[in-house]
Amino acid sequence: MTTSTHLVYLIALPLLSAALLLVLGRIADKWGHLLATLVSATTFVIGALEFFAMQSRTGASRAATQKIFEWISVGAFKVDATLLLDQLSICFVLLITGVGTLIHIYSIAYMSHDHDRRRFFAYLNLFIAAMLLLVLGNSYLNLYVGWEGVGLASYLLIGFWNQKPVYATAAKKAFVANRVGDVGLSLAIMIAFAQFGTVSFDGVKAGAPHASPAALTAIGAMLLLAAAGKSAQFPLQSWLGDAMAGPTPVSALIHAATMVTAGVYLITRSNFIFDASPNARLMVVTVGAITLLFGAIIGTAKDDIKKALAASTMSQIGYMILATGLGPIGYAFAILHLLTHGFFKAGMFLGAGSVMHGMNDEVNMRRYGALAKAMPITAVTFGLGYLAILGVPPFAGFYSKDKIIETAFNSGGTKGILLGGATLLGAAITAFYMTRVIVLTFTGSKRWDDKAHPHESPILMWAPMVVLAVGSVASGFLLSSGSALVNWLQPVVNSQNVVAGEELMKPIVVSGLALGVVLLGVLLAIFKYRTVPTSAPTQVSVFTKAARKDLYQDSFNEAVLMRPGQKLTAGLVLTDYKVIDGIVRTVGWTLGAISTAMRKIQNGFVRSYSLLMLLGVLVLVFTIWLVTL
Amino acid sequence: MVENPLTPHSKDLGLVAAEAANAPIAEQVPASFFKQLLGFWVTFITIFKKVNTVEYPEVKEPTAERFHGRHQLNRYEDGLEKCIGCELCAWACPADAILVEGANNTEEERFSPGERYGKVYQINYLRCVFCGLCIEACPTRALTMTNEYELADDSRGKLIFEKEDLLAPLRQGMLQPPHPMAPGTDHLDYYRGTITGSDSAKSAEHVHGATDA
Amino acid sequence: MDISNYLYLSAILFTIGAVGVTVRRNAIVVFMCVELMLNATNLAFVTFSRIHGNLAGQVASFFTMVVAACEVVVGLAIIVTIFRSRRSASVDDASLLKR
Amino acid sequence: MSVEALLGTDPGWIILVKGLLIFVICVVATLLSIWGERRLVARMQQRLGPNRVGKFGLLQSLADGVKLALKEDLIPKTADRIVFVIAPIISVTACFMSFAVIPLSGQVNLFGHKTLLQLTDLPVGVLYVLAIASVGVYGIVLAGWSSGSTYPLLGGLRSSAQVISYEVAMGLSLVAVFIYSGSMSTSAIIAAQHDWWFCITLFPSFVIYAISMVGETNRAPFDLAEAEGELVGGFHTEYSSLKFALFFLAEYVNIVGVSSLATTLFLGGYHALPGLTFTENWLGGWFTVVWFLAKVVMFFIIFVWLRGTLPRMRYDQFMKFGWKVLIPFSLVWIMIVSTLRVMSQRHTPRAAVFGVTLGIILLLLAANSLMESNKKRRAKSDEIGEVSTPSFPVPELPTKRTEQING
Amino acid sequence: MLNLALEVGRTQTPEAILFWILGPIAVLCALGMLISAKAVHSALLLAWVMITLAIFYIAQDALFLGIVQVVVYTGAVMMLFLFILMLVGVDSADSLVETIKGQRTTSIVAAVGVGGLLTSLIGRATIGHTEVGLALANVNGNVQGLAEELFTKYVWAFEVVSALLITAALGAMVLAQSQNIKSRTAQRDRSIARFRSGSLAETAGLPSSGVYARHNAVDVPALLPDGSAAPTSISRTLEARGDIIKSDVFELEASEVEEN
Repeated sequence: MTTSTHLVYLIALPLLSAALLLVLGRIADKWGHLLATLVSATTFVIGALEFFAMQSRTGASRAATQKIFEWISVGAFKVDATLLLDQLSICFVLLITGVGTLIHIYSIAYMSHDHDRRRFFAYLNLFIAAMLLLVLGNSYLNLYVGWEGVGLASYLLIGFWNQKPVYATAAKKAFVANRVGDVGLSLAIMIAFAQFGTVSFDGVKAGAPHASPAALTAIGAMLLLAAAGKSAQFPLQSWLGDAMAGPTPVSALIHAATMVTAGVYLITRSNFIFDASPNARLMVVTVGAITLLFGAIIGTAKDDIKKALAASTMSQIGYMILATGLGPIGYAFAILHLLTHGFFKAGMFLGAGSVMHGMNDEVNMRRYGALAKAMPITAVTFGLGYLAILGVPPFAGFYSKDKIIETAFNSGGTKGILLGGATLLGAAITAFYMTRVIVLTFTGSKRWDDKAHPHESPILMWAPMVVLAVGSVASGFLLSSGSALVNWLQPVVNSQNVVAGEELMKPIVVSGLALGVVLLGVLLAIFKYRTVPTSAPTQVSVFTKAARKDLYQDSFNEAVLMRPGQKLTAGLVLTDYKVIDGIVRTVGWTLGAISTAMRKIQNGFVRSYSLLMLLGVLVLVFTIWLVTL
Repeated sequence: MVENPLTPHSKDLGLVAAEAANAPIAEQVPASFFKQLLGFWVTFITIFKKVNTVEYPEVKEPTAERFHGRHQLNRYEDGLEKCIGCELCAWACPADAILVEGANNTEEERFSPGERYGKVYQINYLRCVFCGLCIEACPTRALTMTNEYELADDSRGKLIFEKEDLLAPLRQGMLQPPHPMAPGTDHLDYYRGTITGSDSAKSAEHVHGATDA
Repeated sequence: MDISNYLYLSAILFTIGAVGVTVRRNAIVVFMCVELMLNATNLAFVTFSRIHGNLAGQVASFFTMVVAACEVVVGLAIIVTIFRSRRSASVDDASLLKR
Repeated sequence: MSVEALLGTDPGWIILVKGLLIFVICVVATLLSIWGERRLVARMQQRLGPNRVGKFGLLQSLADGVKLALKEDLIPKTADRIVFVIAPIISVTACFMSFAVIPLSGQVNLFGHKTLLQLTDLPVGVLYVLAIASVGVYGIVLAGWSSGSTYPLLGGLRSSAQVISYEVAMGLSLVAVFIYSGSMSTSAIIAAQHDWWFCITLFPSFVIYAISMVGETNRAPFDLAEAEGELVGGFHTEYSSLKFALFFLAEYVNIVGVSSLATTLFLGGYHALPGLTFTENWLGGWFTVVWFLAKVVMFFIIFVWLRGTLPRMRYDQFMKFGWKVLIPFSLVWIMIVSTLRVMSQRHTPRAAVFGVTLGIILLLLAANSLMESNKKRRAKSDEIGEVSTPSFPVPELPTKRTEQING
Repeated sequence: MLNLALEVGRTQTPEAILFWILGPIAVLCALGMLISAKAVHSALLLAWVMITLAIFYIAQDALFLGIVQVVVYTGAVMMLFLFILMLVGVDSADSLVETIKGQRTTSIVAAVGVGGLLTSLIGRATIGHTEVGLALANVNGNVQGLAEELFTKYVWAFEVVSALLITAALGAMVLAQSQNIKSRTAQRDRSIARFRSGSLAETAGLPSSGVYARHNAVDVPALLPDGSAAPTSISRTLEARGDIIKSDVFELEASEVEEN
């Protein structure tokens, strides 16, 4: 373990910058965005330097820690605010700061007409700080602080245009859904503390093998709940679609590339818990499989380009969660997919933002069409991302997604077939809805109003897109060639400690199968969307209707959670009013009567009050006198 | 534009050359810090300069010619007083420092040439402001001022000067009044200044001396 | 000499201060009595410090002084403000709270 | 021999003798300094000054003192009699007390007893001087209040506000000395100046102390408490006879006091000028007193020089100067000093020290230029813009110099 | 006296002498503070009590605290009291007649009760009659010892207290200066404002009544150089009272202006 002194800057700089921008107010309007971008870039540079430093070290000394201060010291319970930069965190640090910086740059142009641009950048920096704290904390409690911090930043950014009530509601929805997950995390921390007497990763890791299976399952379930809340997994997935109310860079950074992957990080970080508890793993894969299909199905029916991408994100994270549930090798593939997904999904979101920018903030894809000519760069970068998410070789998605499908098939028995089938089906649907997005947006006939004048975005916007597109082309190959990432993460997640299970299918077969279903999906989509009506057809099948309504997730929430909750509340209110208030009122009336009598003491003279105090002291001293007699 | 009637014409007011007139007003700013420190040099170098002090009781510098000092009641050349008791000086006095009481001359007791003389003449030097208005008011030049300035004393009473304190001393050829006018003259001759202190005074002195004896 | 004599003195001074706070009407004198009480406790602190042979008592007394200074500054500012509006420094005149 | 060893063995009678000696020195110094001041200011104004009583007028102050003592002692009817009497006593007592910790000489032989000419050496000596000075303010405040009339009250308030304000700056200027000497005891501070006097190494502190000691003693140009044009005599307007003489005495002893403190803290105390250290052994060590007195006299001459040169400041300017210039400046200086001190104690490389120093200088320059540009901007905003001429004739605006030749 | 106090800290009997001289005086002064009608006298007596306490501190080996006591309490706090007493002008004698019924008796009884109980408690206490002494704690010097405690163990409290001090200073300033936040408009400001008003007509100030007019009574408006009346030249008080004649009567005819 190496001791570093620079880690704190990763968090302190953006936090300071955020505070500065918020405190200075309008003074900082002119240069606030530049400062924020600079800070973000600086953190990236620090991250990169740390990465190189880490590469130059070997073995156990690769991980670096820095103790900032003694945070909590209650009796035997001690928590230090310590930062831990190991092989896992550095992936996240680079992703967060790298993509974050690109999106900062993108936002300079994207938000240039907004009055509150400075505030926006302050929130972005706040988010960067919180997210870095999340991935750098070396105990669950530290992680929890970052966890809440990103929740706050996400809330602030989704509701950035809170003058519109719908957006404000969306922000609230995200916040509440996240709170449910947070309760899960805090419960997990409490159980862990009760079980192991410590909340640091090391401590829990050391204690995990000796803990009772029930406790481990409970912790795992609670961690999964937390992950589901933050990563929009079933059953807490409903907020992500609404979160698209925020500015598009936010969607790209927080709701595609970084924050929503925090759940994956949490599970990966807690690998020692899940490794020790098969039940928890089963829950994880179940949730992952459900969500990946759920998101994909929703994605097929969305006309709003951002919501379609959001559904896709949900589905892709489903893949990752599924992967984490598959055991040690799965963690590495999950992280691999997370990184590649970070590139291509962020790129596509930025592309969507660019399209919206050119189309006067129109989000309905049915009003796009034939934009490839008008915005060639956007179209090309978006297309590269598209190829990546489809898993076409040699683009990034191929390396990551196919590995997951393969591992799912290989997990053995009926479970393996079920999971593999789900992932394959997911891949097919993914191909369908992504092709639908491409077709609706960039090809076909133009369907936009004459008022719209689609044009290519400024360089500040397309440059990040290009960078991300390059990432979505190359990252998969780079990270997986020679199992680079798997080896890199080995010390953290034991990814090579795989018990060689029976191989259900050869990798090449899996790849072929996957490519086949993908081709099927693509062709289906192209065939179905030869012509596109500008308004969505109403005479559609039950399935389409269900998909349009997000598979009734909100209705489900309403029926299962909200209505009974309201009933309960009403009942409680009635009880409160009649019974409790009745008692209280009686007490109050009695007290009032007594007070009226005692009011004469309250004569407004300070001296009388001080005399009463003196008498009180007299009584006190007298009591002591009696006691010590 | 019509010429502003209230603008002063430079010619009328004797303004300096047009150049100076057109120069902008310099801003009133304090001098630089180091320039201000020059003041310390001034006081320091003054220590070594010659002292202006006159060490008074030992050294007495003559006053200016027209210095307003103590008053003096003058006499004619033969010793008769010039004061005629008209009280004009007292009236002129802004500080009300002068008290005059006139009285008639008689042939037996004559102090001044004319009809009246100043019987009581007091100047209160606690009040006198040495303005000299009394001198201007005096019709006979009886009251003038000397250059004497050492008037300090240790009681209030001593600072009210009586007639005998104020009267000019008898010079050569003067005779202490009362004595008659020079023979063959009247007060107009005295007024015109034709009287000299020669014979008549001598004779009068002689007479006086004889009576004294 | 019995060192607890200092403690007796402290108790007596404290008592006098307490009487002053309750009896005097002039707000400034009331404040001074509060200061006397604080000083009495300080004396006790210093004596305790000597009894126990460590400096914690002196440190406490040091902090008391600072806090007393703060209290006086704010208190006197309040008195001045009250005096400006009511032309009186009597604590009995500032009895608006009773209504 | 160490200071404790020298002072600790003093028998009671030696302490008494020393106390008496200090008292005598203070009173004689007062008499002489009044005479000296009058003579010197007179020379600055091309006059002679008192030269009648005694040789060169040396006994003039004594004569004045006797005259004052013999004058009628008046107590105004509205005065608070007890406080009126106590006030001058407090003033005088306080100013003498601060001499207890000031070392007047090195090791000397006093009636066959080896000792220092210092009454006592406290570990918090300088703080003690400040404490006594703050008690001395009571004399002024109470004198002003108890006179029962307006001018003294205002004068008393003014001068005590002044003394308190400048005490802050003074205390702050001393902090740098404490930091560098590592002690608050006067003898240790003198010892710490063995290599370099603090007036060189801590020059800014010295300047601040020198300014605030003038403010502290109510002397010209800071003698606003007795601004004759505004307040008649200030806090002592109603005082006469011996009580007035006591205030007079207190003022001059105070001047000597702050001067000796300055000597002790910044000019190496009783030590000789560098290069002349052999003189410290002359007269069995008693020659150090001469050095000490020479330095004090030098300070006193500066006092007089200031009085002879500078006009009295306006009260608000004066307070502004104290609070908005001296105190912030000393705070910044203390920060710098402590930074450098910590660096030197931790043996920071020379380059780093230079770098920090350079940075500080750059920062100061930047602040200065900022202030300058701000001033310029304000001056610009003060300019009067275009004004329209009304329909009726008005005189021209005086934008040009028009010099009128008289007669 | 200081020296004496230092001396007695080390021996027993002189400390007792010091205590039995100064202690009763302090109590008497405190009582005097309680009963003196003039607030200034109270303040002075209290100041003396505080100085006495400072001497006791020094006698008890708390040298630094003793000096600080003088600086802070006597020098700053009591001086502040005196200032306020004099500035506010409540320096006249207070009436000592009790207005609240039973207040005085009750409080004296209660306070004496508290004092008596405390005394009794101290008398019964098992610790406190012997001392460990500060010789060991002060071995590096009292100031150094205190500094070490303050800047290591109590550094957090120290910082908090410093924040409190700043807050208190700010609070006091806000309370006392709230009326004077804006600088008063001085003559200079008014002059600049006049020139900035945009018209030279205002620059010279208001004309006085009767200037250039046919009459010089106060209720007759001044005439401007073009012959028109200037209503602003008449005092607003007169206007309010209605003691004013119609001003256009006094205006010059155009022909008259020509002649002039």
